[in-house]
Amino acid sequence: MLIESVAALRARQAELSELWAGLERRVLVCAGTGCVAGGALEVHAALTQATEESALDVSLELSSCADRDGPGGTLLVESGCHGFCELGPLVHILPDDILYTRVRPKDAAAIVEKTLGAGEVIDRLLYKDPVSKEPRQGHGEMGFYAHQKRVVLARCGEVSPASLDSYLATGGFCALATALDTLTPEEVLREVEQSGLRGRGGGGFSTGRKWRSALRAREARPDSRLHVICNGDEGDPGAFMDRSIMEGDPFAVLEGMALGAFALGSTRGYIYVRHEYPLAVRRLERAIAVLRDAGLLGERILGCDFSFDLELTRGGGAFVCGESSALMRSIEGKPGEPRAKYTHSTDRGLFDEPTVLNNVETWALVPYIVDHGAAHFAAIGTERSPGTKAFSLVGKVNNTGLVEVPMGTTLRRIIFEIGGGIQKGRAFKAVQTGGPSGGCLPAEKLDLPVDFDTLTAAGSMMGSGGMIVMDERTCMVDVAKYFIDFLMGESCGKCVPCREGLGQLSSLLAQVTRGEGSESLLSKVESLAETMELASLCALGRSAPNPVLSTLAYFRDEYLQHIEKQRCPAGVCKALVTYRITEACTGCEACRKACPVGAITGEKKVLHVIDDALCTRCGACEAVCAFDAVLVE
Amino acid sequence: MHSMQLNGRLVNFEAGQTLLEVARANEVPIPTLCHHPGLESHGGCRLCVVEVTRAEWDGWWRMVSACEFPAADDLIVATESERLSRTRRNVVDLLLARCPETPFTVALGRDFGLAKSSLAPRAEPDDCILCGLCVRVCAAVGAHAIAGADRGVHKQVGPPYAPPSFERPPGLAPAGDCIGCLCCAEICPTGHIRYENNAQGREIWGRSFRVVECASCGAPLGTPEQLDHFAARSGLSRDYFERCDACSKLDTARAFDQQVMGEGTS
Amino acid sequence: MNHDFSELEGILARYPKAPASLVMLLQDIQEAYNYLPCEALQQVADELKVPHSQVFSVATFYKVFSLTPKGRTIVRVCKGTACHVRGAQLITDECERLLGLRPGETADDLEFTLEVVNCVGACAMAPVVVVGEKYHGAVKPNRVRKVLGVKRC
Amino acid sequence: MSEAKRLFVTPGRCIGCRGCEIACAFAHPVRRPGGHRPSDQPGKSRIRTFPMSAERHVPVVCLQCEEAACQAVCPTGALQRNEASGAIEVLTERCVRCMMCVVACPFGNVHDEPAMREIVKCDLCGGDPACAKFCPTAALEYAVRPTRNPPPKPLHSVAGGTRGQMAGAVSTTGPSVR
Repeated sequence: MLIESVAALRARQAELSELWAGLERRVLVCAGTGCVAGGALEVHAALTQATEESALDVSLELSSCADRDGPGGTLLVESGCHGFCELGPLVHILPDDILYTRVRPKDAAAIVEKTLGAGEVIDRLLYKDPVSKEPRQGHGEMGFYAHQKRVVLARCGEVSPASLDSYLATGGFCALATALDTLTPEEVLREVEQSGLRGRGGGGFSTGRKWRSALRAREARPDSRLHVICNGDEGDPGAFMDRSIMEGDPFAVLEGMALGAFALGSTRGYIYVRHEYPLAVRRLERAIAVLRDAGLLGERILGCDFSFDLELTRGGGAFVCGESSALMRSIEGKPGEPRAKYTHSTDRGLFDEPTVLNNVETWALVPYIVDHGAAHFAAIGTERSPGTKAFSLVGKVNNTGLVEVPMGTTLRRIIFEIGGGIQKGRAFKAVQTGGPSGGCLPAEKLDLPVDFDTLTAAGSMMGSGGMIVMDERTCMVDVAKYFIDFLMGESCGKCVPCREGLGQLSSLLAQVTRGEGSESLLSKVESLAETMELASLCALGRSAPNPVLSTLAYFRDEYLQHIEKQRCPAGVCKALVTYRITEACTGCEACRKACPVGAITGEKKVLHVIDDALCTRCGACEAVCAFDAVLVE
Repeated sequence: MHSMQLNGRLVNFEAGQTLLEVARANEVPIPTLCHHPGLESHGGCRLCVVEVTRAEWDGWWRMVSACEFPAADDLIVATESERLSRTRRNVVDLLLARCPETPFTVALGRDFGLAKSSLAPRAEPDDCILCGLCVRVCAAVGAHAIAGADRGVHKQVGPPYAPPSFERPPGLAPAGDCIGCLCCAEICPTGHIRYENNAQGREIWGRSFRVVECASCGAPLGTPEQLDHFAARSGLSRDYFERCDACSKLDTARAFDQQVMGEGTS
Repeated sequence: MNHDFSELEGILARYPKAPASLVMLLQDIQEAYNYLPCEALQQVADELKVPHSQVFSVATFYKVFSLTPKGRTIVRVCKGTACHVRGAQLITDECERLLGLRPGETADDLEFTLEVVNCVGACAMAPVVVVGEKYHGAVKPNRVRKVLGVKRC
Repeated sequence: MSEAKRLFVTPGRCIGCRGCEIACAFAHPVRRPGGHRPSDQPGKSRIRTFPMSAERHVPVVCLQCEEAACQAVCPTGALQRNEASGAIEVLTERCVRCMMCVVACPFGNVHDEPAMREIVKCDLCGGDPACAKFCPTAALEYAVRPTRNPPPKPLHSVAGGTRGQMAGAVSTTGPSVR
């Protein structure tokens, strides 16, 4: 439906907000990648069917709630990621705040009949506190949600990402409307500058300053165009904030880009999404089509003198394309090889023209800033890192998922209060932030506030927001080698230090994991790392040694144990560990059945034995043993 | 006129010059490997790294490739330091591990005080150091016949649709866009690009070429593909390329002679 | 290999005939044919007026592209950090053993391709194996056989 | 510009002594590939005299065309005019020896020198051409205007008309009368 003017948009917003406010109840089935993998779409279908068979007044779209005589009724939709992916599929019922976890299609009938019909809570579907084992009814009772502050994720899990109506009903496009009828481009730009927003993609560069320099570059070259790009090539392993935002609130990303284009006088945008995120691609493509139909993208938006359109490019599976110059090469149809950034892409970027590139989270924050004002945003977080930051909290924590906290929140609070501590009551060892460019921080750094500058000073970095928690069973040498191997596969191969250096670092670290080498090997590692940091062409190579250097700095002893004592304290490095069954074995046969290579022998109720020659150290026996009788040493 | 500090000396430069150009103009040596003054800078070898800073940077500095970094007013550049020597030596060490037997890298290693690499040699070494000169010269000539394939440690250079990445379908000629000009082989510093060139013909990138001879003296001129390409690129008639420079010179002499004779009789 | 290239025309028509369409076009061709047939690459180069060497460069640079046919079922083991610390290597080893394939290899009968991929963004369910379109979370080594749906080999 | 010196060729005065060729060869000694210092060995002469009959000889040397084909086709910008001497010179360090200039010159005045792995052409010896100095009959003169009577025609005007079929095709060449 075409919205022809700003006034018409405001009228529609008012109408939809009223409908939204009048809803009696909202049932949100999480349709993020995690929950969909667990069968969320089937759950949604089953719930739809069950409601149709019931006498309940349930709509599947916000606009159809308007057809009834009075307001009210229940809205049942697939929403974006709720964040608590581990326990999916999730069904959240509002305003009752009942969160059902691990929902199966067969539970649909009970949910409709008991909860929606009779207002009863089904205990067995509730989340159980990992420590007390007590059921928790909803977000309000769960540490995971209670300690978060959701700004950029506010709509993720609250609305249907496919529905422009829901976006409008919850304040969407208010910012663009304000910009178009009351603000000048310069005022929008100044708002972003004053908010102190720093790029959420990793570098933490001031967004306002970036915009300003691109604008100056364009003014210096009047014949050039200015391009805006959204970097949705979230390549950091262990990070999925941007995926969740693109899947859960695609309109916010697009509105942010439109606002940026308005401020910068750009008419052309590109959104680059990695192809490994098919759901994000589909939802964004759909959202773009919907906005074109509504007149919110394209020529003369809302009848105003502002035209902006954008196109979606799928990445081809190259981590290096997260690097801005490589990403631009990729959009131009070339291999993603970076070029030296001695000239900034704000001057010469895409097609050699001034370009502003921000990541998904940064763009999605722009409408919030324009809506609420720079001062409001700057008041959140810390002085030098204002606002909130979304993290993907994963690894060996109890509550894994997507979280958003004000900048300056301590690592401890995120890991222990939101994350619920370490799995199986094991000891915390390290937290890895910043992906392959970041580092591992040990327990003594847990009280550091999380912001751009503090993490960098500690030898890691904010990065895009991946936060991987490691426990005593994680080997830090193995982790360092993991990152080096990852980067070795992702290096573009253009410059010598990165291409050759990663290969050499990998083989040196492999020696350590086999218990070979001596301390001189470590100094060789450090020397190579220095050369890569100083001399590599792009940020990938320059930051590649960080995981090695940070683990060497904080866990050097663990390296030495491998080299000097041929011991992997975490029991991970296969060449240095053996699996043995202790006296605690009850002869239950679980491990014997689990062993994929038949290396375990033993009769029922008799102590089992592992044949070391056959054992592949796959860990299956340890995983299934209920009596902690499998010892890794 | 612009000026900057180079190794503690104030030097002038012209807008648009790179640090390498300024250094060379002032006879300050900087080692290079992948650089060629006639080709676009690549910045791949990182041997030409130098340290740059500014007074207002408050002690902060960075290492940049001189072949790409634009000279700028009031920049403070150092081309020698212990850190730079260490970095350059490590870069050479890495290349020597990549090509342990290649005479070029062995000689380079000696220049940097390395009798042999301190690192593990590549399992199946060849002579390619991936400097990208061949690809850039091929692009400059306008053939675009070769390019990088794959990436990272697996990166290699060659014509498209070539093994070992996959089987070339039967019937598809190798190196289809190659014009046999041999520029890539000429420019290759390590001799990795093998070729044959004699009166009978040329062979490069697995493809054989005929050689066109001068219509009057029979001197070899080049491959038909090469001459076609030159004709297309220069907008000149193809006939034009059937004679060698010596015979063209003779033609010129004859033409002059007739002109002078003609004037004499008129 | 003989192929029906009738679909190719349609794919080529989707994008402007400009070099910037290259990556997108190859994505669509990969999707349609399960690999990038050489004949298609040549046609793309000619249509977009991009050097063949550049098309080949792009086709081999990005990991999503394959120049050889992939299996009917693609098994992707996630090697994201979260999956790694939760034992993805053990899962990979088990997949290799059961399928008799190394990562990146395709079975001779084109039944399976085994890939070890970068983070699929489902880190909370680590370790993750994606078989075809289906995501499997919290995979244990002894469950791999079931996840893959293969018999003992 | 009217006062700039040029190389004038007056074929009618040439006696075919080939002194110019020898002078040129010694003025451009061989530089071994990679060697920085020139050797004593004479290099390839960039000028040649051709006997047309027992009496008539024609020296041919680069015209330093105003819009030179060699310079236009060079992909690396290795051919540049030396504004002081007016000569188009080969900047050897920029040259990739693709041979395009060699075949593009309609007059055969750009040469490959395989022994030196270089492209060579007349550089007017940097502003003091040896050939002119050694020419005993002033068939070659490096001057603002010719010094003897009858005034010989400048080579440039001759060249334009003769190989017209070629020069016509070379839109970038067309040596012009000054």
